[in-house]
Amino acid sequence: MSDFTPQEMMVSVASREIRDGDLVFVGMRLPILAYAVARNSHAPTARGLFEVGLMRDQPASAFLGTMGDPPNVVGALWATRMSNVMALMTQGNVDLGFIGGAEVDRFGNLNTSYVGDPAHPSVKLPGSGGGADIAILSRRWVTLMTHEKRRLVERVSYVTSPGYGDGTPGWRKRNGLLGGGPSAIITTLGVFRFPEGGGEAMVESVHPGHTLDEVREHTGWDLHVADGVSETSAPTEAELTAIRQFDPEGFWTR
Amino acid sequence: MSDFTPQEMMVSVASREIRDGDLVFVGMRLPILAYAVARNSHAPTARGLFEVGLMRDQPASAFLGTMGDPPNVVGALWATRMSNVMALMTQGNVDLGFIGGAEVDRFGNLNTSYVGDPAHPSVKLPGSGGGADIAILSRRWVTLMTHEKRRLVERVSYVTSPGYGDGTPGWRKRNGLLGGGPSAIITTLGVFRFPEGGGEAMVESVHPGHTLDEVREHTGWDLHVADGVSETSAPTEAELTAIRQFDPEGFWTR
Amino acid sequence: MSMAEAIARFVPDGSTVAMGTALEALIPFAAGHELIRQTRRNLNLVGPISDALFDQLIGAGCVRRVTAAWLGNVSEGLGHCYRRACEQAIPHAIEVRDHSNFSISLALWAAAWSVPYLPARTLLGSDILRTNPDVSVAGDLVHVNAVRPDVAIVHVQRADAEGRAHAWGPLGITEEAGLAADHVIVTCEELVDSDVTLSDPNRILLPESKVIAVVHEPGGSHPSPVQGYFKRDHGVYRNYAERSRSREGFEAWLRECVLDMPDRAAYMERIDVESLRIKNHRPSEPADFGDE
Amino acid sequence: MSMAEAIARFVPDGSTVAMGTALEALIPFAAGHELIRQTRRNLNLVGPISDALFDQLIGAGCVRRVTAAWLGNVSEGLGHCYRRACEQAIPHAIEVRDHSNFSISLALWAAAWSVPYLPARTLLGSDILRTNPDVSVAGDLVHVNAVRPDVAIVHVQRADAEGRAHAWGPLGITEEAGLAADHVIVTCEELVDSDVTLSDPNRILLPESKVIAVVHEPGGSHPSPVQGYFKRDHGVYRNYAERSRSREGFEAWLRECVLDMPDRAAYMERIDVESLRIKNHRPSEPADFGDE
Repeated sequence: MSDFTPQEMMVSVASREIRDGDLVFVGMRLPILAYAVARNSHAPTARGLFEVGLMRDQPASAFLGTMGDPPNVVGALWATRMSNVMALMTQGNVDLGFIGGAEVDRFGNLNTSYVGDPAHPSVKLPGSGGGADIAILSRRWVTLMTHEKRRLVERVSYVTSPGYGDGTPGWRKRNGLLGGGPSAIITTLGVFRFPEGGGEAMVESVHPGHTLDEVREHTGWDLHVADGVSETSAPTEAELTAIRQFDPEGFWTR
Repeated sequence: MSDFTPQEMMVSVASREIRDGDLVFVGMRLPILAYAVARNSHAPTARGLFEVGLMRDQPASAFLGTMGDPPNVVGALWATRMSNVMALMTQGNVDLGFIGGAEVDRFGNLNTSYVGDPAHPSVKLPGSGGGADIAILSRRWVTLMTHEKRRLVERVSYVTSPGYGDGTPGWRKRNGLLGGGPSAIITTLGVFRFPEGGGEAMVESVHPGHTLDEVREHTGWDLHVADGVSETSAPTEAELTAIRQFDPEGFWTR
Repeated sequence: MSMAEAIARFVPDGSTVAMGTALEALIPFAAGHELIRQTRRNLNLVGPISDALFDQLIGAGCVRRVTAAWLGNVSEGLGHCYRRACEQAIPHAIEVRDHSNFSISLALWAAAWSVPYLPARTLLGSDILRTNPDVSVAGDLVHVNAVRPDVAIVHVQRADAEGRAHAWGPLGITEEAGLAADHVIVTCEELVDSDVTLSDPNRILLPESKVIAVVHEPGGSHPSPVQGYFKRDHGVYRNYAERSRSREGFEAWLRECVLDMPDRAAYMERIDVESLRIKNHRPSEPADFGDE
Repeated sequence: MSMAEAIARFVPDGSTVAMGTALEALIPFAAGHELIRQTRRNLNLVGPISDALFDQLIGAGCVRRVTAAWLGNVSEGLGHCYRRACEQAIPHAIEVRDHSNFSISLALWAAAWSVPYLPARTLLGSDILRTNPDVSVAGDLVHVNAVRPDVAIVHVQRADAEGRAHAWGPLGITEEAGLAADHVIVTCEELVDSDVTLSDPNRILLPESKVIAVVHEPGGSHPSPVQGYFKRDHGVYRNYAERSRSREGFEAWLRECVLDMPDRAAYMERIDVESLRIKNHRPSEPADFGDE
């Protein structure tokens, strides 16, 4: 088995979250690579949706620094307005969304807005972008994050993109959220999975070369571990080949 | 002075309602001819807006059976969605609108929906189309109608497109209507004008060859006549030439 | 897919169907006539204005409800079948949900964005508020309830087999109707290779994920016009207005022009296509989608 | 009209300005840099996401309020000037009205249609409802208040002198921003004859009645990409991220890349334009607008 970087591990795990036929709301960076990997392996009929206002089937043929880069428009199935793309998501047409986060808590709530008091933040983060929309409206979603104690926290100080709120059963339904909520948190150390219907993230697998203790040490909440927690299957040669084809200089994965 | 038809008289009067620089919400039939006449004479910088989703400056170069006919698209300044055209009208960008009507009352309310009980109408008329939108949102509007007692009625049985409602001062403002309301009713016999700020239609002029008694006889309400009611100035040669250029076979004007 | 198959599979009795969304152009008459031939019943027709097509479907007994801003014959006036249905319940009574052009557009945008209503500045002071339960006053705004078609049927200039449609000229409420609808049936003048449609993704009308059928149906919108392809056949509208004035006249027209026609090809054989075909071509200036 | 004149005449201090409405592409950097050179103050910047431009305007002290969904550097991460302004009031404090991408779009559609708000299915459960007074919960809906820009500045591929702009590629929230704005300033790669723009009225972005200025500014959106014209200059974003990390670094960058530049032409002379220029042309298939 060849070497791979933590980012490559995350991309291959993320690609496995994509099911064939899914309409995927693709974020930037690692998810765009995960989409490319999935399309080239187990999800040949998946389609991607981009908040700039694009639908695609084939991944772009050249490296993308952003979803608005010209190669992402060539071969697009639809170039339109953001509000039209969002319309599809409100209708439950988006099967899977990817959201990047700065902070996540055990109920899958994401903070990408403020660390500390929003009136006097210690850190001003960029904000929601389409994150809140995806978190609220897509059928299921996944977030990718570097595994650090300051990122995986007991409760986020500001909920930009809601997961399962306070974790009580039916929180999303009670608050009128149409989408299903987060299904997994993919980190540099392992994978957390949320139970059907929501609740608290449980450790599902630990990436090769890492241990459950390591995960526990770098997680800001009391870990719950799924029965039969396993080792994450390493990226396959095919996955690595695809990743390196779409990120030849390792812009995102080194 | 050459002969002219009642429709040609109406078109030339309607064209004089268009001021240079106006953005005109152009209806079908006679108004489309009025717009062409005005553009070719006193309103060379007027622009026309069509609910199909078009903006034009020059009138179409060929006869139009409908505003959706291909010649109306050639040279268009904007081909878009109806909701975008309506957006401009909600913002007060439309100076003048034209609305056809089956029935009008002395307060300028139009009925193009039902004669008799809407649940069991004696006549089902086609409906609003964009009429209600123009009546409510354009800065001022004009309606053109064959002058018959059954059309110019004391009160319309159904208000499709509101004028000045019950005629009480401030009715439009009280009911939240953004636009200014009707400024004139142009018929086959004469012209009714509404006072600034609204109220009841007054006879402003009678077309050549017709009399005030004739107008009174064919109007369903007690006529109020403006001081110094005059004879409508007949279509000029230039106006008739333009009309006949745009309606060569008299499809609308014979 | 053939028109007969598309209508049979995707437009059952009782469907809410949006048609004629580009107003006077690109009206899917061929699809409407196939609905008549298949004796579809209890349809809820949704559109802005309908230039003759809805009148024909009402006369043929396919319609239970009309949700529209205007229904008649644009160049000729009243819709005689519409009148008979509303005034004399011939062939049977129908329900009318009156809208304005703006309010029907907003009703579809509401459905597209999955909200129960959109607020609007139109219809204030109109009796439409009194007779249509789908619109109501709230202060100085009107709430326009969402209208969600089961299917939108759109005729376009060209499309590929995957459902990517290119339409041009004014589009009225076509985009919101397609986005609001659960599914879209595309009928087209030309069936083209995807190289053509994907060369201009900005002109692709709707997401292929909404499109369940693509029907290659040249002349499928006659007598309505198609920019770049066909002029409007004014005479046919006039003739229809005259013949539909009486119920008997309408039924003779229906038999002759719809029921006795096995399909659109047979219908088109009776049309003087050459006199309607647009011959002066005005190609748009290409846009450069180059990326590297 | 020159950029300097357009900005001087139509974007006074205190203006609410929409920019970057196509997200990562077609960002009007040249217009933004001219705002900085003219020391514009107290702007309310409106946009979906801003890839570096808003960060630059904040660092230069032009901004009082930001109404946006995301503000940073898309390929590099955080916006350092934005952080300094929010965390340390450097160069001064700014007000932030957080939105999501969907909610800022709806806020502009509300303004375009002259309604006080639009209902939406997004933001539910998000603390954005707590910190942004322009959005509020109403049952299981959110009311998104209208946001009306005084001016929207859009960079496009080509436009004519009358203000008819052709833009292509994904357009984000450009259409609603332009329709909501009182006025639109168009900056373009190519100034073309109206025969070009009118050959394709469906591609005309906004009504000319909204457009108050057309500025011919080749490279006016560098380092952001322009479909068919320029690739994205990733290195410039990375360099800006590094230099803007410290206030001193930002100020040196500002002097060198903006203040010491008399105009865009001078700026473009320092760019390796040839390495960014798109050379593989992919013309769209023309649409036939023939009418007779």
